[in-house]
Amino acid sequence: MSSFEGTTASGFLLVLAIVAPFIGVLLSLALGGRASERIALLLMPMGLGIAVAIASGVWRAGAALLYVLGGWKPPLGVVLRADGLSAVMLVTTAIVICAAGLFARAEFQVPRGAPERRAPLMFWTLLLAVWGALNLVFLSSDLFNFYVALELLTFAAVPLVCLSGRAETLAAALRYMLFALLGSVFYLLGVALLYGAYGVLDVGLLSSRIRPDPVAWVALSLMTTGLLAKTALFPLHLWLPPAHAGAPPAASAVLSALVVKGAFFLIVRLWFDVMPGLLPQQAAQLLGALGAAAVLFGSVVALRQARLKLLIAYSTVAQIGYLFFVFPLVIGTDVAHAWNGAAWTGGWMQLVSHAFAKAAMFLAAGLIAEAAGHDRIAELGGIGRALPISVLAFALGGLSLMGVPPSGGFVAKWLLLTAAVEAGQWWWALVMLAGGLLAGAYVFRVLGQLWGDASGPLASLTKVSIRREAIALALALGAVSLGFVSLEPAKLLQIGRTHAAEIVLR
Amino acid sequence: MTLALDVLTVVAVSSGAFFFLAGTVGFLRFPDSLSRLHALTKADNLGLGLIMLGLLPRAGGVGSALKLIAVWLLAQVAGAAVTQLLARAARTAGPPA
Amino acid sequence: MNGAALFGVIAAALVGLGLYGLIVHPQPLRKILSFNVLGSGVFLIFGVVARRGAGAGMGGDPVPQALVITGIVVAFSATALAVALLLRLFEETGRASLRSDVSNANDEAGGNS
Amino acid sequence: MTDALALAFDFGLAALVLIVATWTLLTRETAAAAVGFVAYGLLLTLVWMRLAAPDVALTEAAIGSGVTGTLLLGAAARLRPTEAAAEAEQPGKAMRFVVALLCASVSAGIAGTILMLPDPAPTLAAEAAAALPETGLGNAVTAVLLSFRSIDTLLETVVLLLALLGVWSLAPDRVWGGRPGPRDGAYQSEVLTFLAQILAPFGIVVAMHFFWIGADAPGGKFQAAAILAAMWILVQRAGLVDSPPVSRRWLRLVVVAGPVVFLAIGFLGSATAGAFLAYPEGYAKPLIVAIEAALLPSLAAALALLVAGPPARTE
Repeated sequence: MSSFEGTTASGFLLVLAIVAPFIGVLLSLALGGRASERIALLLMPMGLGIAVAIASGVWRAGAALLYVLGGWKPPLGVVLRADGLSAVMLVTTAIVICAAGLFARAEFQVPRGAPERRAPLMFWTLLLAVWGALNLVFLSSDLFNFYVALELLTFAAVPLVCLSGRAETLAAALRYMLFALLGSVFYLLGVALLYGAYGVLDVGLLSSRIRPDPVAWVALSLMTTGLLAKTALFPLHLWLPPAHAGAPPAASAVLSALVVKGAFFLIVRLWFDVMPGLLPQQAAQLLGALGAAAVLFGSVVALRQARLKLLIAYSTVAQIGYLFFVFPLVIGTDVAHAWNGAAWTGGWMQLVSHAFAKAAMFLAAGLIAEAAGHDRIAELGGIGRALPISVLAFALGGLSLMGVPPSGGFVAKWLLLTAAVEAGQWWWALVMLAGGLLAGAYVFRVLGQLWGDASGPLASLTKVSIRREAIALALALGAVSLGFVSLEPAKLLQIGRTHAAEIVLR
Repeated sequence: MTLALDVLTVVAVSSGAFFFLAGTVGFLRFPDSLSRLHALTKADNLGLGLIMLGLLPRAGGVGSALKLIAVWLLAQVAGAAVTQLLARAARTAGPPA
Repeated sequence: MNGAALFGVIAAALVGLGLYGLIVHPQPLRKILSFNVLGSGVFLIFGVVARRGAGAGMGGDPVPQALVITGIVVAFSATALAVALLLRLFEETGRASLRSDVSNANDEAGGNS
Repeated sequence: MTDALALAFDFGLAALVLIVATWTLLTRETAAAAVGFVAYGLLLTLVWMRLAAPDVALTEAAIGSGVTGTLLLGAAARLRPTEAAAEAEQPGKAMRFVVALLCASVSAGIAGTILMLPDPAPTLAAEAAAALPETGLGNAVTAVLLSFRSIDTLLETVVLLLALLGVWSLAPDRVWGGRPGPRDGAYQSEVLTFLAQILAPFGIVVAMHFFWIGADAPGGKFQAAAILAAMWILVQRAGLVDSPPVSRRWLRLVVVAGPVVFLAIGFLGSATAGAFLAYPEGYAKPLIVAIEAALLPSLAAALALLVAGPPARTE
């Protein structure tokens, strides 16, 4: 057996982060019934603990954690690698999943002695599957293993969309499935070409061998196109709003806050890890332009939505757009400051704060819809008086999306704005300001209605538990409080990037 | 001896291929489902048998030869059964438009 | 031109054919079928890459060949899930179309679960 | 075969593949297209043989063409009433032309890229050959799947299970826990029964053969599982047995047993061989065979259940 010096101390945590949720999936399927909820609730604190342990391991080591699977090093084998980005994503994911899980208990509880029901079994099992798949995306460093992770994510996410079985959610799920499949097959096509040209699949090995030749360009363009479809960047966003709006609230929160970011994370891996510094400015500008179009288009369409959940879903389309400003701005900055610059930190701050804010908003919207029996904005007048906590959670999440201080969204957008001005790419700054105004418009349009006068009798509202409202509020407060923390922990984002930075400098 | 076996292979495989060709032509040219099935099954069974026969001397061992014979038998059984089913379906559905 | 290069060109053509079917066919089942053709084209590219890497007494590089086996199983799983979704959609609505559901989602009583 | 003859054969095969693929995509009726797809899959099997990949050829024939074909044919039959309505949605000629142009340029770009790949090609064949003795296996593809990159295979079995969960999740609530597929004997006919009775035992023997030789020769659990699944589908369609209700505990255990054993042996590796999914020295082959043996029934059941579809009737 080959030597193991590649594996770092506490590297086994990486294996656990991936395998634990899938063990949960297997047990949940085997035992069924009440067990599925218990297994999920048991794994939630464990998974959170593992994520935090990995993050603190990365922080203390100041370097990436590695685990060589099966003792076979690349190129033949596969390694798991946790750098600062992985750590941030793991913790964010764990928090959102735990919140969504606790929130969903009311909807997917199985009473003692009752026969197994379909929806709870599926929800708990698939929630764990989404978690495992996301952790694999964040921890793998092998191009084909990424493909398997993407497929796991698709197969776990699609059934969540149509858990209710209503016809329109089935159509949405099918369309999501087709987009996702097309996306992964394009990604796989790129993998085939890269392997054909360089004979390795490991990200680290590939980055040391890859050259800016036509094969690499074609492969990376194909892979990026596929991943853009999965992350729903304009104009490949068509599948997202009906899919995210039709799922149960807890599932919508996970899909919108986390799942679409899995594909974005891989695009970052491709352009900043596999081929660091070689993204041409024109291509980066194109990605940024698509992001800008997404910001404007998503916000305008969100403004016109009649239903609350669709509005939130379109806002996801817009907020994903901001993430793509990272490409032109990081490429545009002075290479020595690529990883500690405002653009890099701002981009990840946007991702994390949007995850919390969007999850909070979907959960709050779920409670509002549950109480009112529908989510037609025009008929929700005055519901703010019946559900003050939920509406507050929605409002705080909305403030973060708008980028109003103090909030994580504000810090994120401020950093991106600064980076745009510094880089002399003022046009992104204009788009961001416009996007902020539009977000303000759609958030206040809803809030004006919810806090306004009652359009109908409020007595007919179904009661919702304060505990669930508190979960939504806690997530929203999380998004806001990101605006108060110092940027010191943001140094985590630089860990494990030295290798990449050297190549940028070359 | 080898020459004789080579000749057997060439002759048997060629005539097997010819029957396949004939069956396919029949399939394409005959007017309705039942006669098309008739053309296919007869010619293909014979064609496959002949090809199997031609390949037997080249099997290079009893095991491989048995496998060849098994392939032929399986194709016979499956072909016959599927043709039955198809014919029945064609008769209930009536002639195609 | 050798065999591997020839099948490489064929694989590229299959990718284009599958993509065309996926975009043009309105029936979801035809889209699923086209996706399978597209996928098989991608797998063939792996096969060509493997064949080009023949050596060390092997007819092809075993790594991409193994990846294809994984890929075929995944593609089958995807087909099964997509077909099941489609059949359920058909049972619910009597239609098998992706069109006009956007307006549906907007118009239908905005009920939540 | 001489080189020229081989190339001529390849050209013929390639042309046939393209013709059948085009026909499959363009033909009017979906059922006909599904039949075309099966034929296309069989031709691909030959291509895989020509690319010296017999393991893939077997997988393609069994799963890519066979089981997928069954699925598509069944769906096409069910969806026949929707054909006419769907055809009206076909985009116009100009649009199709634009799309065709786009796809042709994608193809041309990819083909050009493939022809530009470096010569001599980079390969891991030498590394795999050097590491092969450590696994005790004779088939390098099996070594990649179950030793070098076993994480992919482990997770792929989870993919299959998730697909199954996804399919089951589509059951209407009132029949949850029930049996998949149409009622007993919906397809019954004495011919089919006869075929099932003859073919099933034979198929099981063939599957076991493929499974057993997989460690050293082309074959393995996926191919064997697909044949077993096919036999199960045949026997069930013939009405000889009914598909089991999905709430049955034994069924759930059969489905998860394979991945569970795989994981357990993986953790055994981290305890005894220094890494998750590593095998203790000298025990690689028996452990790999154990994993494959555990996976075989799980995979076969998952494949058959995926074809059977979501629960459709109560017990």
